[in-house]
Formats: sequence, C-alpha cells, structure tokens
Amino acid sequence: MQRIGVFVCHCGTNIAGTVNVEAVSDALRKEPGVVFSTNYQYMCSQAGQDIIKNAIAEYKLTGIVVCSCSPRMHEATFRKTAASAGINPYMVEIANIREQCSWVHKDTLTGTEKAIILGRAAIAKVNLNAPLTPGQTPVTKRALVIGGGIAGIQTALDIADAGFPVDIVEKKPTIGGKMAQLDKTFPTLDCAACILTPKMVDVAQNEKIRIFSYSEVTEVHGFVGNFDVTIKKKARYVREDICTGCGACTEKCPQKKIPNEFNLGMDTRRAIYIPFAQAVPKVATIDPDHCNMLKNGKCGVCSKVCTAGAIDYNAKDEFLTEKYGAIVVATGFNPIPMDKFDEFAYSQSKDVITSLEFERLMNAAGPTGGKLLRPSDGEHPHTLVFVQCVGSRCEACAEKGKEYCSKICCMYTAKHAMLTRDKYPDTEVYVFYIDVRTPGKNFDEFYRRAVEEYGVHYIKGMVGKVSPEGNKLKVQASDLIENRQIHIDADLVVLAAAIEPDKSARPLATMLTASMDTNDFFTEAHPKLRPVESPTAGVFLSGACQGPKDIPETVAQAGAAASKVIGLLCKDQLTGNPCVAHPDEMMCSGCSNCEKVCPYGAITYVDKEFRMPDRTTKVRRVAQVNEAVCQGCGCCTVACMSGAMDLKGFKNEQIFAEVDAICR
Amino acid sequence: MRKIAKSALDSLFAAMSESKKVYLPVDGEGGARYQLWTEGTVLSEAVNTVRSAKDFFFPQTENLVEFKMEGKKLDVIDVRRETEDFVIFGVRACDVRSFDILDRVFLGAPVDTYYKNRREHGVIVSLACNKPAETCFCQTFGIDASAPAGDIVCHMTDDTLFLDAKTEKGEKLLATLEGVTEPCADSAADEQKALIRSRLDKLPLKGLTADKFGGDKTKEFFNDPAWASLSESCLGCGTCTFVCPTCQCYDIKDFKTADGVRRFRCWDSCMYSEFTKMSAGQPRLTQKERFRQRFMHKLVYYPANNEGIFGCVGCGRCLAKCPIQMNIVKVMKKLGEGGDKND
Amino acid sequence: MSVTNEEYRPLIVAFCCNWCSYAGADLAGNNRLAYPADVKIIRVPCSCRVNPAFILRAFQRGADGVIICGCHPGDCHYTSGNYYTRRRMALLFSMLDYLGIEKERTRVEWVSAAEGAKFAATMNDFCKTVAALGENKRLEDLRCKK
Amino acid sequence: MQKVTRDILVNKAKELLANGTVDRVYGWKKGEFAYDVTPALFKSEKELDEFVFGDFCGANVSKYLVAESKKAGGKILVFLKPCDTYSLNQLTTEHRVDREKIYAVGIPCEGMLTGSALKDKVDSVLSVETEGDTVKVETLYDGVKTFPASDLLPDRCRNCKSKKHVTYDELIGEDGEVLDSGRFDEVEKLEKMTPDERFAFWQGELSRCIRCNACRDVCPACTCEKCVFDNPKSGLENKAAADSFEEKMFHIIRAFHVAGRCTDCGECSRVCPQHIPLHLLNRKFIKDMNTFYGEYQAGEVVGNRPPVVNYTKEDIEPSEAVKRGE
Repeated sequence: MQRIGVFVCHCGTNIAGTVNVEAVSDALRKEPGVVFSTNYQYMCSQAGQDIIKNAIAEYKLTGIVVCSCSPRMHEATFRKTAASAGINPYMVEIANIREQCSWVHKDTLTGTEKAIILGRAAIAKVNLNAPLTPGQTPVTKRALVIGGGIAGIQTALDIADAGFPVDIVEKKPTIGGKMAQLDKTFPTLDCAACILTPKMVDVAQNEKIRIFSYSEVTEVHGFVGNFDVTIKKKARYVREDICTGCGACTEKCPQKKIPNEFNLGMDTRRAIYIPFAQAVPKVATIDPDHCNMLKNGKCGVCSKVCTAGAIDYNAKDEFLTEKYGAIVVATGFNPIPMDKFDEFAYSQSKDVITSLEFERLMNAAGPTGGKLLRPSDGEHPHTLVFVQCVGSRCEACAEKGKEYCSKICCMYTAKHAMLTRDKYPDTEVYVFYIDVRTPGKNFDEFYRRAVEEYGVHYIKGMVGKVSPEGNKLKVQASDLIENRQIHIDADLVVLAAAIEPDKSARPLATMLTASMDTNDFFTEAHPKLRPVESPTAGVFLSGACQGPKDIPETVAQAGAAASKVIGLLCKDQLTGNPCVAHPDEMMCSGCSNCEKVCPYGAITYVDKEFRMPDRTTKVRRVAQVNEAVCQGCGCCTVACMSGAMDLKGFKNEQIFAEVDAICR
Repeated sequence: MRKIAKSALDSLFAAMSESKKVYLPVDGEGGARYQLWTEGTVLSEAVNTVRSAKDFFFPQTENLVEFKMEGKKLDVIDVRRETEDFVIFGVRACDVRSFDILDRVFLGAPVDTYYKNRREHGVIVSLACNKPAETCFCQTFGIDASAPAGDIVCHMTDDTLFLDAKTEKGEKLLATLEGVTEPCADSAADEQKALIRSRLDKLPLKGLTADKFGGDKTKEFFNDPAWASLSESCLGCGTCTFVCPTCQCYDIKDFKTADGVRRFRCWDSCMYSEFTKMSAGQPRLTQKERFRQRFMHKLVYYPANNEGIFGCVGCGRCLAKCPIQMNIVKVMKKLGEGGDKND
Repeated sequence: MSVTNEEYRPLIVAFCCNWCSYAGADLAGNNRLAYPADVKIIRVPCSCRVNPAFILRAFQRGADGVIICGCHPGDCHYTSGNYYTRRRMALLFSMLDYLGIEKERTRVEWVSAAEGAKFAATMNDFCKTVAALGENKRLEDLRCKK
Repeated sequence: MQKVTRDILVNKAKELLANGTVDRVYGWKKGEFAYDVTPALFKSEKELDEFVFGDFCGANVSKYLVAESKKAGGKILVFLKPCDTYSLNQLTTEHRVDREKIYAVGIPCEGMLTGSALKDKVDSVLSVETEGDTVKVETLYDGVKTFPASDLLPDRCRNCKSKKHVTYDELIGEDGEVLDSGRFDEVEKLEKMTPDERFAFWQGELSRCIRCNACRDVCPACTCEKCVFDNPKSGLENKAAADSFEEKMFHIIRAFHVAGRCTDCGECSRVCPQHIPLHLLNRKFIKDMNTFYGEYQAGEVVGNRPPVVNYTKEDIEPSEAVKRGE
C-alpha cells in the first residue's frame, strides 16, 4: 500500500475561485492510501514545493498527487520536486483541476465535486504506480538540417560553430532558398545577396558542414539521439567533385527555351544550368526532363565542351544512410499559386505578377537587369497597383487561400512601393490593404516613410476585379474610408500572395512523426515555451516551416534551434522515456500482433526456454521491446489479446482504476 | 394420493402459486429450463432441463456479504435474508438424488447457512420420467426413475397427473391443493410406473455398473494409465461441471463496487487451470490431473466420505453437452481395463 | 415535504490522447470555453492506448457515455496510432450497435491541440446527446449501482 | 454422406506411420452412441483399430496441434476438412503451430452432423445412418425417423464458406472451391432490426450463457498462454457470470479478440451447451471488416495481416461505421 500525499493548489484564484480547495483536500484525505492532504496558494512556487518536500519527509510518502494545473504545465516541475525529496519522480500524478475543471466550470458545487473525482482518479492511479527508471541511450554527435535557405544556413553555421558536424540536405541544386531571390530587404533596404551570399560561402567552406544539394530525405528511422536517415542524392549528371562551375556548358547547351525557375519563369535557362552566379555549390546540373542526351541519346554537347570532364550521363540516384543525433527542419515556404484568383487576372495577363516576381524584376541579376519593365511588352509602367492579402486572412476563400495572416506582405509591399517611387519618381503607386501590420523594430517608421516621404497611395479596401483591356489593366476597387468605388487604369498589378509551407513538409513530417497544424506548418512542442522544438524529441524547427516569418525572425529562430541542437549534442547519454511497453513473457503467446502495429519497429521476438510449474521446460516465442526505440504510444497493448503487453506508467490496471474512480 | 386431469394443470400451478412461487421446466431456445410459473406457462415434456435443479439451492453466483466503505471506515453488511417458500415442480429422479448429495456437503458440519436457508424453503415436486433418454444411466447408481424421491412425487399419464405426498412438507402443500385435485387410490399410478420400468430396461446404458468403484478404490484407479488417453482431448472447459447436478465446487471472489466490496461465491470447475490455485501454485498442474480429479471425486472420493454413495446421479447431461464427447460413462468403462499402456 | 428534483446528469468518460486532445482540452480551459462538469477526462498517451475493455469497464461502472479523442488522422504523434483507433472503434461501436446498445453513447472525435473550441463544442454536444438518452441501462452492472 | 471412408483414412495413416513420415495421428474414437465420437491421438498402427470416421467427425482438431506440435517427436498426421485448413493457416501465421511438424491430409467434407443439432430434432437417439443426403435416425420411442441431411446440419455446414483446402501436404479426393455462402444472411437480418429488437434478441441469447468457457476453449483462435478472463491481473477475470453485464462483456471482448483471426469455423456455436448462436458475433465482425476494409478471410494465406492490425489513411470513421443500413 502506498502512502500518498495530496496537494491541492489554489493557483491564486484560478482554481480557488471556482473550486472549494479546502473541501477537495478534506475529501481526498479520506481516500484509500492517502496519509496526508493539504492545500496551498501556489503549489508550483518554491514555498509550495517545500510543502511537498517536507511532507514527503515527515509522512514518509511514497506517492504524490498534485491537484493543480494541467500536467502539460507542471508535471515535470513536481516530478523534480519529488525526486529532490528522494522519491521516484514517476510516483507523482497530477489531477488537472484548472484547465479541465475550474476554468471550464462556473458553478462551485459541480466544480468542487468534479475536482474531488479527478483527485480520486489520480489517487487510484498512484496506488498502482511503480517507480520507473528511464533508460540511457548514447547520442550521435551530428546534426541534420533539412532545407538550405537562410534558416537552414544559419542553423548549420551555428551548430558547426559549436564544433559539431552538420549536414544540410537541400532539394534544389543550390542552397540559398527564397532569400537568394530577393532584391532588397526591409526595413534597412540592404541587398539580400550582399548579406546572404557570404553566409553561403561560409557554409561551403566550413569543415564541419557537408552540403547535400539536389538531395532529399527519403526515410527516417530511429529516435532522438539515434536517427538513421536515408538521403537520396538525385542524379545531377555532373560530377560535383570535378565541375569547376565555369559555366561553359550552360552557354553551349542547345536547349534554350526552358523557363528559369530562379526567375520564376520570367526568362529562360538551358537544360544544363547553374541557378545563379553565386550558387553554392557552384556546379552545373542537367535537367533530365529537357536534356536531349538523356531523353533520346542525341546531343552530348555539354560533355564535349566540359574541359574538366565532369559530365556523366549515366549517373544514377544515390542513396546514403547517415546517423544523426538531431534533425532540424527548415523547409521554408512558397507563395501560394495564383491561378485560382481569377478576379485578379493573374492567368490572363502577364502584367499581373506576384511580389516575388516583382523582386526578380527589380533585381539587378533578374530577367530585366533590374529595370522595371512590363513583362508583356517591356514598356516602363507608370501606374502600379499593389494588392495586399491575396489569399491571406481569407476565411471565405478557404479552397484557394489561407485563413492566416502571411505576416511579411505588409512590409515587403511597403518596400516595393518605396523602391518603385524611389527609382521611378514618374510612377503612381497604389497599395490596397485590409490592415497595415507593422509590428517590428523600425517597421512602422518604414511604412510611414513610404506614405509620407515617397507619396505611395495607401488605400484601405480590397481590389474587386482586375480586367485587362488593351495594354491597360482596369482595376476596380473600393475605398473603405472614403466609401467609394475606385477605378484605376494600371500598367502593372502586383499581388502579395499568401505564403504556405513547402509541399515537401507534409511527407517529411510523416517520416519524422512530427505533428503539423491544419495548414501544414510544423507544430512546436509548446507555442510559447518551446517554440523551436517539435513535439517529437530530437526534431527542431527553424524558419517559416513553423509559421510565416521575416528574415530577422527566421535567423533568430535558426539560432535558437541551433542552440537547442547543441544542447542535445553536448550530452553523451540521453535519458529516455521510462513509460514504455513491457511484455509479460509468461503471458506472451508470440502471435506477432504487437509487432505488426508498432510504428517504431521496437518489438522483436526470441525463442526462450521457460521452466513450467510442472518442472518441465518449454521453448516459447516471446516478444521483446527495445526500450530505447519504444515511444510509449501503447498501440501494442490493445493489439495484445492476452494482455501480456502493458505500458509502464499507463498500465491496464491503472487505467481501470482511474475509470473505476471516476465512475464511482 | 391425489390426481388432476392433465388438461387442468394450469389450475394446479395457479393453486400452488397462491402460497408459493412455482418453478417448472419450460421449453425455450436451446432446451428446457426452470422458469417461474405465470398464467400461460407450459410445462416442458423434455426428459430433463439443460441446467440442473441445483441452481435453486446452490446458485451459480451468490452474494455472501458486503463491505461498505466510507472514507476509511469499513462496514460489514450481512446480506442474508430469509428466503420465500418456493416449489420446484417436475424434478426428475436423478436431480432429486442430487439434492441428497449436495446436502451431505452443505448441510454437514459446518452448515452452509445460505444453502440451508434455500433448502428449507424449497418444496420438491418430482416427476417420474416417462421417456428416459439413451444418455440416462441413473439405474447405475440405484435410482429408480419410475419412483423418484421428493416431497411430492408425481406420475403423468396421457391424461392425468398423480400426486403422492411423501414428506410433511409435501403433505402440507398437497393439502392446499385439495380444491383442484381429487383423491384417488394409492395404486393409481402403478401402471405408469410399470411402463417406465419396462422402458428403463431397454436403455442402452442399462448394463453399466459402478461396482468396481467406491471409497476404497483410490489405489486401484489413481494411477490408471487410461487417464492419459481419456483426458487427451479434454479442452478444460467447465461445461460438464456446470451442467452437472452434483458438482458443488465454488470459489469466493470479491467484487469492488461503487462504494465497497461485494463478496460472492460462484461456481468453479475443477477442469479450470486456475482451480484451487494458491499462493504456492496449483495442486494439479496438468489437464490430466484435473480431469482425473473430477471423476475420482464422483466415483471414489465422494463415496469415501459419504457412506459409499456415489457423486454421480446418471442424469446424462455431460454426455449430451461435452464439446468433445468425453464423459463419465466412457471413463467408467475404460478405467480398470488395464489395456491402455500409454504414458 | 421536500422532493429533490435533481436534474439527471449523465456521467461521461473522455479518453484524451496526451498530444492533441488533452492539449485541446487544456486550450478550452485556457480560453474559458465552458462544457458540463459531467465530462471526466482520462489522459492516455495516444488514443490507440484505449482498450475496448476500458470502454466496457466505464459502462459497467456507471458511465452513460464514453468518448475517445485523439489527434486528427495523419497527425498522430506516433504516426499511426489513431488509424488503429479508428479501426478498432469502428468495429467495436458497430458491434455494440449490433447488440442493441445505443450507438449515441460512444463516440470518437479528432481534436487537435489547437482546437479548444472544438473540444468544448464536442463535449457540449456529446453531453446533450447522452443526457437525452438517459441512464445507461443496456450495459449496466447492477452491482455497481448505489 | 461423407465420400471418404474410415478405411481410406486408416490405410493412409498406416502408410505414413510405416514409412516414417509421421509418428502419430490425430483422429477420432468411437463413443457410446452414434454421435459421440471423441478426437483422439493414435500413436501406433495397433491403436488405429479404434479409429473411426463418419458424419459426426466435425470437431476442428487444428487447435490440438498448438500443444502437440510443441512436443518432441516426429510429424503429426491430421486429417483436415476444408474449414479446418483455414484454422491451421491462421495458427501458423500466429506462430502458434509449427507447420513443419504437421503432415496435413486434406479430406473432402459433405457437411458434418452434430449431436446437439440432431438432438434438437429428435429425442432419445439410438442409432444414426446416412444414405446420400438422407439421415435415418432410430429412436427409443418414435421408431425410425428420416430427415434430409440439410435439416440436421449445423449452420456452419448449411452455410459452408469453402470446400477448398488452403493448406495441405496431401489431398484425398478432389479439391473444391470457395463457396458463395449465405453466411451473413442472419447477420443482415439482425442488422435490419431496430436496436430494441436487437437488444432483446441478444439479451435473450446471452442471458443463457453459463460461462463454462467451452466456446473459448474450443476456439482455434483462442490459444493465448493465459486468457485475460482467467488472469486475475487482467482486470477482466471472472469465474462465473455474476451479473448480466458479464456475459456481454465476455462475448464482446472475446469476439473482439478473435476479430480478424476468426476463420468462421463455427466451433463456438457447435459446443455451446446453451445453443447460443455465437458465430453471429464473429460473423458480424467479419462482415464489417469485409465491408469497411475490403474482403478478408482469416487463414486464407499464411502471413496475411488481419484488418485489425492494419489501416489505410482513408478508413471509415467510427461515426460512419455505425450508420450503415440507415
């Protein structure tokens, strides 16, 4: 029989306001096993924890029940308290009488009654708790960063800086990501390339960092500290170790008409290409969909012009499996497709472009060499209309847009408007907005400069329709402040498209068993307290894969993720979760049902000899659980007919006891 | 002796029901079973009920005592209540004998007050078997199906039911039935008895004797090699013991309720692997030993403690119900043959 | 003379997975979204930890409704746990219905950690549904009644 | 009825014993009456004198192989009806039977009579003879009665699912086909009832349960080292039905435990002393799994993954599953 102490927390008035805490501690004192019961204002405070520690000593407690906030909040706190007073931390159970009681029930009578019942359930469980000791597993001191944008680059640099080897897996032929496509950055207007490319070079030159460009993660096994990751190096048909990046091949390739994805299809590239001048690694890549040699064996020009002999038409996808201790997801974002937004005539007119396309138009390395020219006729536009929130904050248009705010559009639109007016004072620039959101350092000042110094026309209202007529774009819009309809004959319309997570994120999340929200952004372990960790141990989040972010935020989060990774890789041994599945070999029939449902492959079988009660021996096939691999979901326990498989910390008898206590 | 027209049975049961609850075999899904008589209930013609009549005195589960908890206070509650009087009508000769066998267990010291309570309030109205079945072998144990024991003994012809009170209890009950029955000669049922006897003589198991068994035969049979092959296919289910009118083993279990514990007893079966398990383990580790226990108990151990009376009444239920058709008749025939040298 | 005319309140046992639904319930709390106190939550690591025997046990002991909440299919913290839950519960509920037990007494809902409002709404609706059915008679164990 | 005779089987057994292929044989021994044959193990040619075979040899002996195949010695010869072969495959899948230790001879089956089904129709059976599809029953009091075999066959044979042997080392006679049986008709009938009617039906059936465990102990899918209902630690153990809840609990959990593993051999209903149609519970699960997750026959192929330990991302939601038929 346990000697249980019950500690009821008032949480100020958070609990005590609705629950009669005195009545709860009195009622629970009468429960079987309980030898001490009290209540206190803030159990989680030092003074509250001291009450627990003292009671453990004074009443020789073997089990603790804390009736307080959610175990997701302070279970760890109270387990530490118990451990520091000398009892096993897993002898602590929390009755959630705040989030799941006092905060959702108004009536003191029913609230108190329910709090007592929840307390009873926790007591019934603790009565059957057993001390648990977590297992230890070694840590592979190497990190994997998936995605080579600014988030991945910064994370990798910071981890490498601490002395741990890092691999970056980037699916494109070069690292750099979206930032490499940007022209200037807000609010300081420094050139993106000027601040990004040195970092890309740092990555390339860092001895601790390996770049797997043009590669994808295809399989992830294992668990925190011990991931086995299979990386597919897509066939590049150019040997990275030999190619000098001279670019001769990219000039001679006869296949010229391939839309250049780096410039968002606004110009063309060859079938063998280097995405941009500062690409890292600076090696050519053959696009197998367009290369004549690869498609029908006729050509071979690049091979002829390559003095280094780097071309290899017989290259195959390569798979390599590496071990990692930690994985950082930095898969980034993309603007959502605009083809469903017929009202803005994106598909009908070349002169309706997205903001990212506008970045390329303004960029000196872009398709127009940095001159603002209309894509349709190469004329200089005089009237520009920027439409904000295209697909963002779009509750009504969920099938094509997003409900959330994409966060970065207000600022880059202000930047675009300001730069346009700065370079081309002869233009009229209109910005249509729902709200202008500028919560960042120097952001509002930046926006005000656009309006006040550069004379950008900010109009609160949405554009209803854009219709191409002749060489003009007729823009119909409403001005909500003036309450009137506006018609503008524009030369160029720029859509601030909502951003969404990269499409590769969802299958990756499945491989990593990391959770995602309904928008396919990775979920953090805690929205406030653990914002750069995924709930899946050993998986960390960097950049826009977790939610829309601008560059400074991304870099900050990248650094934070790196520091979490470093913290993990510093450890030689990891302490596991002791709440793992455990088979009773005497009951196990060896049927393999548990093995079939285990998502981690944690269950294997052995033939084992047993001494039977009648003194004979019998060899039986029985299940064994790898406690380092088991994550404790408990799926096997239900698949097991004989009940041989049980889950420590959530044993069948414990859950039965909770059910019984609740239904008493 | 009194009699009543078969067509007027309803009035007989109605009259009985005025003072007591009346239970009688009624046909239903899966065979006949005892049911409370209410207007319109029809007496089964089946030779016997699927479950025996022992349930009336020794129910499958019975609440013995309750513990009520309030905080850390524990109250013990005696749940025994004086049973109401009841009549079991239509008990066959074999089942009537089974009550004697149970009585020796439960009414011998120490007296089982739960059993006694029920036994004292039950009036047994037996009914001779007009059509004993091929599985019947009550004769082996000296039971005469044409003349059962009981508080009132009945015989049924095609048109008439004869009732003969044999005990004080029976006479009292019969006295209350004078309004619906009429007197008749004590010999009125003799013809029916003779008919039944002639039928008993023709039963296929007529020749089976238990002569080689008895209380002093432990040594002869305990190590008989035949046990191995007889028990080979036994599934270890409890069907034979649960349909048996004389199996009297039970286990005591505690059931945690909303606010305390209910201690009840329930039938147990020596065929079960957990039977009589103690902290040190089970005394009988293999199905062979458990199987042997059941039959040794019926044929040797029970007679050893009860003046030679066998613990089987030859009702034939286990012959009909065993999933693999192993039964006491096969055991009795095979044991002592000495030919089986297996194991 | 005093007649206590207490309104019938059902007893609801809710099994919530630790990662999504239990967090969703916490969020409902954070946002002060009320639902009846009839709901008592049992935390399990994953909805796939819920053994049909737990559900029957709850009914035996006097529960009037049992609801199992887990991560949305595809979002399971353990990748596939809730897929198994979905199969097991589809089969179990269908069997209970086949035995004539009111199918409204059992429910599976997928509630994510972000869906505090859905959690509260689900519980409000489930309590209402079960309350309308009244006491569980078809899967009761008389010994467990007071 | 049966096309294969005792002599054919005994000769086969003698041959296999003699040439050392097997060292023991699972078969049947004669009983007191026509219908009470007992499964038995024969270890020598001489013992085979007691071997019988006939229209009452319906017991599914595959479960005995769980224990027998673990014993030392050579191979065990078993004669398996088509439906028994599904059980053997399922037991092999679950590593309960060492298939290497079994020599399975598939035998054709024309449907097997059972004593209990027979005695539902006739009292006091003295002898039974079959000629073609006619069964002649000699009784103690009603003379000789004749029945078409279909009247006396248990449900599992009237709705035989397959005449095909899914595993064997040797076959006697021609192999048959998987049949399009009406085995789900009864389930459908129940599904069409109102919940109240269904409850009344099952209440009536299950209330007769005496918790003798015969259904479990005969079931080839119930081979756990220790059943949860026997294990005090499981929280489910109970020796006898003490409340109407318990038999429901027992049968629901048992059906759930064998779901996806039950081959629908029908032994549970055959042995129930109270004639509870337990196969209707198992068939409900089989029918549901077929409709929800695609056709699946347990034991059809060794190594198949039962639907309960499998999933697809598009599976039916529980709330939809109970709506079927509405």
